[in-house]
Amino acid sequence: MTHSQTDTLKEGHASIGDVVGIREQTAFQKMVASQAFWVGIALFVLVVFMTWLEPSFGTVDNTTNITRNFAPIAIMGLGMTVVLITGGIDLSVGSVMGLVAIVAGLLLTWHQPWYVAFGAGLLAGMACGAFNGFFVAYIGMPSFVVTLGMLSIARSAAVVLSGNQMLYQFGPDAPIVKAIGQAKWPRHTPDGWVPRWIPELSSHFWVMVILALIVGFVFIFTAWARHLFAIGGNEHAARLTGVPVDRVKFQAYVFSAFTASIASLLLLGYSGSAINAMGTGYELRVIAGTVIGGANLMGGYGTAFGAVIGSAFLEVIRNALLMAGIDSNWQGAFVGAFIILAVLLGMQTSGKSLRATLEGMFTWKRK
Amino acid sequence: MTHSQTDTLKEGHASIGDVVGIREQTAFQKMVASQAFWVGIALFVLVVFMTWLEPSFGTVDNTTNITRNFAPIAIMGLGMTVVLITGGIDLSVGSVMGLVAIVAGLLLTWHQPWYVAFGAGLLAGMACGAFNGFFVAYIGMPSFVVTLGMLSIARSAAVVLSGNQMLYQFGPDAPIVKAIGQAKWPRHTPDGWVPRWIPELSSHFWVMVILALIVGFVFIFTAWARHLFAIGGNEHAARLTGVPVDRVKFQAYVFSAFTASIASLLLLGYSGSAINAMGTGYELRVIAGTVIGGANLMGGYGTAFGAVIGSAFLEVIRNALLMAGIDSNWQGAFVGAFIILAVLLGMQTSGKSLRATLEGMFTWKRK
Amino acid sequence: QEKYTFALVPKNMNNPFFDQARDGCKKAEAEANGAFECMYIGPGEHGGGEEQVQIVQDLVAKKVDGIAVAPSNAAAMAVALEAAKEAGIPVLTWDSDVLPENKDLRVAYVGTHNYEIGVNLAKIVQTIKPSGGTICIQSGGAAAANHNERMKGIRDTLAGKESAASPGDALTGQNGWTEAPGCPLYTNDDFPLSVQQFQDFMAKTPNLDAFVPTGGFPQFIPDANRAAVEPYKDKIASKALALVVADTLPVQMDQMKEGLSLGQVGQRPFEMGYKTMLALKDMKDGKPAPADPTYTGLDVCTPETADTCIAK
Amino acid sequence: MSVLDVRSVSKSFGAIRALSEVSFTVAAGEVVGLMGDNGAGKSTMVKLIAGNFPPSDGEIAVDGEVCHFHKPIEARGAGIEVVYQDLALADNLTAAQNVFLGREMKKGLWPFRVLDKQAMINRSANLFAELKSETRPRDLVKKMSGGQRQAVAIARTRLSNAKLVLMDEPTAAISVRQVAEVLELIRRLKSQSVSVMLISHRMPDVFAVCDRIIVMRRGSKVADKATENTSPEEITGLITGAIRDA
Amino acid sequence: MSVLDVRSVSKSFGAIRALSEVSFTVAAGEVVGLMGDNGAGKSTMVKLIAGNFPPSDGEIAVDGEVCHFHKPIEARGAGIEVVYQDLALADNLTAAQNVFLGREMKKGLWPFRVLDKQAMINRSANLFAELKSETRPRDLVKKMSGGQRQAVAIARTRLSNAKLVLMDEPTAAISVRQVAEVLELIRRLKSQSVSVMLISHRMPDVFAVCDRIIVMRRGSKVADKATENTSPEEITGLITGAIRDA
Ligand SMILES: Nc1ncnc2c1ncn2[C@@H]1O[C@H](COP(=O)(O)OP(=O)(O)OP(=O)(O)O)[C@@H](O)[C@H]1O
Ligand SMILES: Nc1ncnc2c1ncn2[C@@H]1O[C@H](COP(=O)(O)OP(=O)(O)OP(=O)(O)O)[C@@H](O)[C@H]1O
Ligand SMILES: O[C@@H]1[C@@H](O)[C@H](O)OC[C@H]1O
Ligand SMILES: [Mg+2]
Ligand SMILES: [Mg+2]
Repeated sequence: MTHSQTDTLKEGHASIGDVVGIREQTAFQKMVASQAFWVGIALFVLVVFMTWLEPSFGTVDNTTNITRNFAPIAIMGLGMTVVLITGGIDLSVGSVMGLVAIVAGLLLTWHQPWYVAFGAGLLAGMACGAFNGFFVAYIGMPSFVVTLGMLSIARSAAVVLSGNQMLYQFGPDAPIVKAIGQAKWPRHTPDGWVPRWIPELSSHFWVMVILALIVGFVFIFTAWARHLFAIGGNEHAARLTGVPVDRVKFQAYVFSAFTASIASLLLLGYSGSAINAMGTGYELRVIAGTVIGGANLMGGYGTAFGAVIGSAFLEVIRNALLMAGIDSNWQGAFVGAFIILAVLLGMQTSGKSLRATLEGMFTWKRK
Repeated sequence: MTHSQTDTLKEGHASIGDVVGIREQTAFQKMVASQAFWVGIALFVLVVFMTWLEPSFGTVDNTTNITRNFAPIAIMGLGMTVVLITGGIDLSVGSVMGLVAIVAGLLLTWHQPWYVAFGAGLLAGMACGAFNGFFVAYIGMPSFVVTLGMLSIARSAAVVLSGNQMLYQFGPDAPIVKAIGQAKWPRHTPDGWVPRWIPELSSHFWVMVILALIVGFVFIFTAWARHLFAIGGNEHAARLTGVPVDRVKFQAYVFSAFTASIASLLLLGYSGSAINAMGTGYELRVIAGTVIGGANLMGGYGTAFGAVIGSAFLEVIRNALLMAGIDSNWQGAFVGAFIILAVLLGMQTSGKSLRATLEGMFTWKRK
Repeated sequence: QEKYTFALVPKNMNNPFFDQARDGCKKAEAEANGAFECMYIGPGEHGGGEEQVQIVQDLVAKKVDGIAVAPSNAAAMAVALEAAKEAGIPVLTWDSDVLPENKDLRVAYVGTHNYEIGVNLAKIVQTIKPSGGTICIQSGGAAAANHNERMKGIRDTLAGKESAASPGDALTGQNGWTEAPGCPLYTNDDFPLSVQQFQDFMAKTPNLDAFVPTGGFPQFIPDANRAAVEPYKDKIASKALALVVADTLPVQMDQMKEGLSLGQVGQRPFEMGYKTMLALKDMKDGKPAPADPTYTGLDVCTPETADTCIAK
Repeated sequence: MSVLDVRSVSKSFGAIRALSEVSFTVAAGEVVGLMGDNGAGKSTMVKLIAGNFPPSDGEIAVDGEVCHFHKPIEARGAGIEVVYQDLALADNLTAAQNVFLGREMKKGLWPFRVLDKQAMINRSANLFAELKSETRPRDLVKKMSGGQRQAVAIARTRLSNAKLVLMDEPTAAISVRQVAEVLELIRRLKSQSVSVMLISHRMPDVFAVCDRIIVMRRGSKVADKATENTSPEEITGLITGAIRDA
Repeated sequence: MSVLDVRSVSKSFGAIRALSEVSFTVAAGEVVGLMGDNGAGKSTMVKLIAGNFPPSDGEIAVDGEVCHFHKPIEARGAGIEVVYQDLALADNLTAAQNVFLGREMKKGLWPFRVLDKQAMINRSANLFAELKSETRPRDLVKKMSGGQRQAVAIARTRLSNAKLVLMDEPTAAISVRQVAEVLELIRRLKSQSVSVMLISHRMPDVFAVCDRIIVMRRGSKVADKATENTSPEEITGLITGAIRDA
């Protein structure tokens, strides 16, 4: 240990400076390496192919349809992504939708103004999220168990509150509710200003776009998001370095419930009715969308873009198969195969192609 | 570094020997610390309470019922546990059930002998498992994505094969199929030898018991299981130390499909019909059962006993609520609450009680 | 002449009931000698009905030539049907209808009078148990409008007085009829669960007077149902237990003949699929639209009439 | 008054008694070495002081006040910085992100108060350069070499003006050159009258910077000696148990 | 003939060139030290030799035969044992289970060939005792101290009769006493004409056991000298770059 200060002189910081500036990947390389990018490519190819194959696919009307149909799933996907990043899961989103719709629907049938009804719905939904968050974050229970419990509880609450009725006589504010759920923008001539060939996009879609932009911004620019990722990467380390782990996790579940509530209210407005079965089974679709978009169930990775693109991909496949007139019995097989293929495509960029994998299968293996 | 061999003389190995014999926990302490144990306690309390509350609950007939009803879920839970331990998930089990039932059912309606039909069903099911295993283990895809794809594919295959018909005219071997699915043992007097107060237990239950014993044995005594756990704990390390990671993972998915196939064939025999919708939504029930029994979705932990006890718990709650005459609208709320409570009870043993948690909530936190 | 595409949209595709409608649809297609194609498509599972609305929207975008739909969520379906109307696509409803205020969105309803199913189920129960007793109704889903209608039919008939809205007012002694605690039971279309519920329930209430599923669920897994009902066969034979079930699929009729039920009230899904297709074809050809509603009729069966009750 | 006062603290994990009745103090500006065989309880001691878990028995006082830290963040709030033996890094974040984890630099005004990424990268680069470590601030920690990871954990403690820095084997993975820098850093801290507790198995390093050396064996303190009054040989004997007590 | 022959091997990770054209050989029974600054590429070299990933360029020969190990298990099959820097332990298994991971001892006859747990526990206990490490074979690795974990990783290499043992900083976390044992172990291996490649930042250790020292800087080999022809000072200079080449 004969070291001394003079070393510094001999080589100086400059030489270390040379090194610290290096980036292992440029932003472009990172993008190309991401699964969402490749699923996006697959989606694009599918859209081009379908437009060529089936003229009714590429119409403005169908575009309006598709963009509206996947928006609620994508909106929930944004919330789910936040939860998945922390290493958790939220199985209750579908049931929360049902509860929110019933709470808002009840108030509407009692002739309350729409904002009161929507506010109450949001509150009910976020209360479910707070319940989940409390037991997961502060009590430390596994998220799968807590949100599975909530899946049952919220659905049951919806059934009880609705008295098993479909609610649809929405009182004076019914037109506003309907307008919220069915609004489109931009409007075609003559009502509006845009020509026929530009699709009218639903309020669902625009809400999704705005939420995705906000979530994307948050993910990139805020300390909160950095804490989310740190928790998913190494919860213990995050705790030791002073990240408010419990609070952040709690907020993640509340946010997930919030997005489920928004989706529910949009669908409520769109369908003009509240049914306690709304959202049944959506949890799997939402998780599927986000995972196809590249979110990691083990935590630590996920993007807003991925949540949107994954949901869009699922919906476009469904729509495309119908448009192509594929026998309905076979559609499930195609959907399944496409899901696997899209993700497989995305994987080829992690440095290893399918061919190489097959070649090396019984010899060399990726990590 | 003036060390030398002579140290050994000064203190000898004996002093180190003192230390290496220490066990941090006895087998009993380990058991008491396990979630499955506490869920078992909760189950026991529930059973005692219900028997007291509602005489019809504790009857031999109801025991026969309950033990049969949860057995298929528990059987699949054993396979799921194996997959969960490796850190994976198998969403396709419900669909695999449907496919297996249809394949076996078709052959039966074509008047094939029962063993041919069952064999073909098993093969079809395990082919699905092999598909899952191949893409997860050898290609390295996320298990969620692959098995989600298979969920779609297998269901679609079942629908196509069945031609969307319910199959129930089972040809000459129908009685054997039925006997397999509906057999009971031991039989009461007069047919059998045991007195009335001993419940007759279904073939489903006995298959579950045998499988659980085998899986339990494998978990404790074989290198294969040790490799499963190592993969779930640190897949990379397992690979580096020469564990045949890919092969073991592959086998895990095949085994999960195998248990789903067995459950399917039992239900086929029991119900006397093959419906392509069989098992719809079971994936969540199976995973719920195993997780309630203490398996860890993040991998590295799970027991055969836990899979059985968790499934039993879910079924007993369902049955008990019905027996207690709880309004069916409210039942979901109770089921959800009980799931959360049972797991909460199990957690109290990790050194921290709920009270302490609540007290320390905004101050000190469990890891 | 161009070939038409008509879509037949069921509530869900994993129920043998709807398979029959599909068969009817395919038969009509075959008989039309290539004049139109039957496109059978619906959501995999029932759920809240949003997915079904999406599918109808897709069909409108695809510009099919006619749609026959069995709405899960009647109110929500109105939105899609409005789009169909705008696009000039003729629509029929079958199996279940849209809300009364949206009747102008479809040409006609072709299907069962669901309330009547309930009425007929109840009538059979009443002949078996004239003085009333405890009853348990087993339904499909808490939000399923058709099942709720049937439940209302049962309740109203037994109570002898009409309730304001479906699923009707619970029976609490009207006309001697009481619903057992914990009932109605909801199967959520899970067939094994429906059998389990029956077993559990009978274990708890062995003296139950009537058990009435508003759909065929338990009988769709015949051997399981046999095993579950067998112990009560004597009670059924002696008319101590009025087990009366909706629907009359062949597998169900077999079970009634074996003495495992005292009555079946069936619909004619095959005819729904068949008739809607022919009606759409007629409308396209400029012939008059079918009457609204067009009831496809019910088959009311008891063990005595088992061989003759089903209209062919 | 001593910065840290550990008063007959014990800690058990099930049947394992990791610490029994350990007491010692650390004065302001004092550098104390904590040595002992593997499993002697050194890291457990650090985690107790840093509030990772509570002692089974005994109490810990900081600046004369008994503290019951319930969370690590509270210990940091009291001016205690820690380099954990397992480094406590989030593998999916970059070096710079890890350095600033839990105390990110921000710019702009609420609600548009966003991360000042460039500033954090620059500051981290400086810290690494100070340690003479060729660690790239934008690299994911997952992909870094052992020594680079350790540099991140050390750099982290430099962000605040701590009054006590606990370093659990901070030089285990780093190279000769950086070891010298870390020792230099410890001396610098001392000169700013920051107290340091250094855990290390490297005898020369401990003797180079510590004022006092505490030796632990199987959970008990067996010696607490001023560096000038002892020798590496004696300490080695104490660690191994060849010398029973001192 | 040399046991290991590394022939102008390079390895890149994206824009990072971790190794460029490195060549060297290790003869039977030779103990070679590999030194270098943090991030110099030492661990990458070990991982390449052990078959964790393939080189971007160049080839590696074992016993004169060019090897393309596609999996770590193949390298082990060829007689190469490794102590990884990150130890490669499964946290949810016990010490004994980790030691025998991938080569469990069994007893009984098929199909009742079951794990011989007691034998594995005993053998592990012996190995730990040999290393003078107070490591309890039945403890979960998750709950062990840093040095105890390292002992597990070292013990693992003792199970087979390797011809080449790669040790990536095997003494980083262990205490004085165990360091001596590990050095002793290396000498014993040498005497059985097993080759050892030792990576360490501890100059005295390297000088104590190595026949030859290879120095790497930023991915390139800058020196390869017999121990008797060099000095700690020279090696330090080579590592830091104060001495450009040798
Ligand atoms: N969470 C835990 N559960 C059970 N035992 C533990 C736990 N943490 C530490 N121990 C045990 O406590 C003892 C002391 O561990 P500690 O990590 O403090 O040792 P150390 O002195 O830091 O050793 P090293 O020099 O190897 O880092 C060890 O025997 C260890 O196995
Ligand atoms: N998987 C990887 N992806 C990208 N870069 C990597 C990867 N593994 C190593 N590197 C980089 O390669 C270089 C060499 O790393 P390596 O681990 O071989 O260093 P080392 O000599 O072992 O250092 P130390 O003494 O700190 O352990 C480092 O700059 C490291 O960041
Ligand atoms: O009317 C149908 C009913 O009979 C069946 O059981 O389920 C679907 C319903 O729509
Ligand atoms: Mg330590
Ligand atoms: Mg290294």
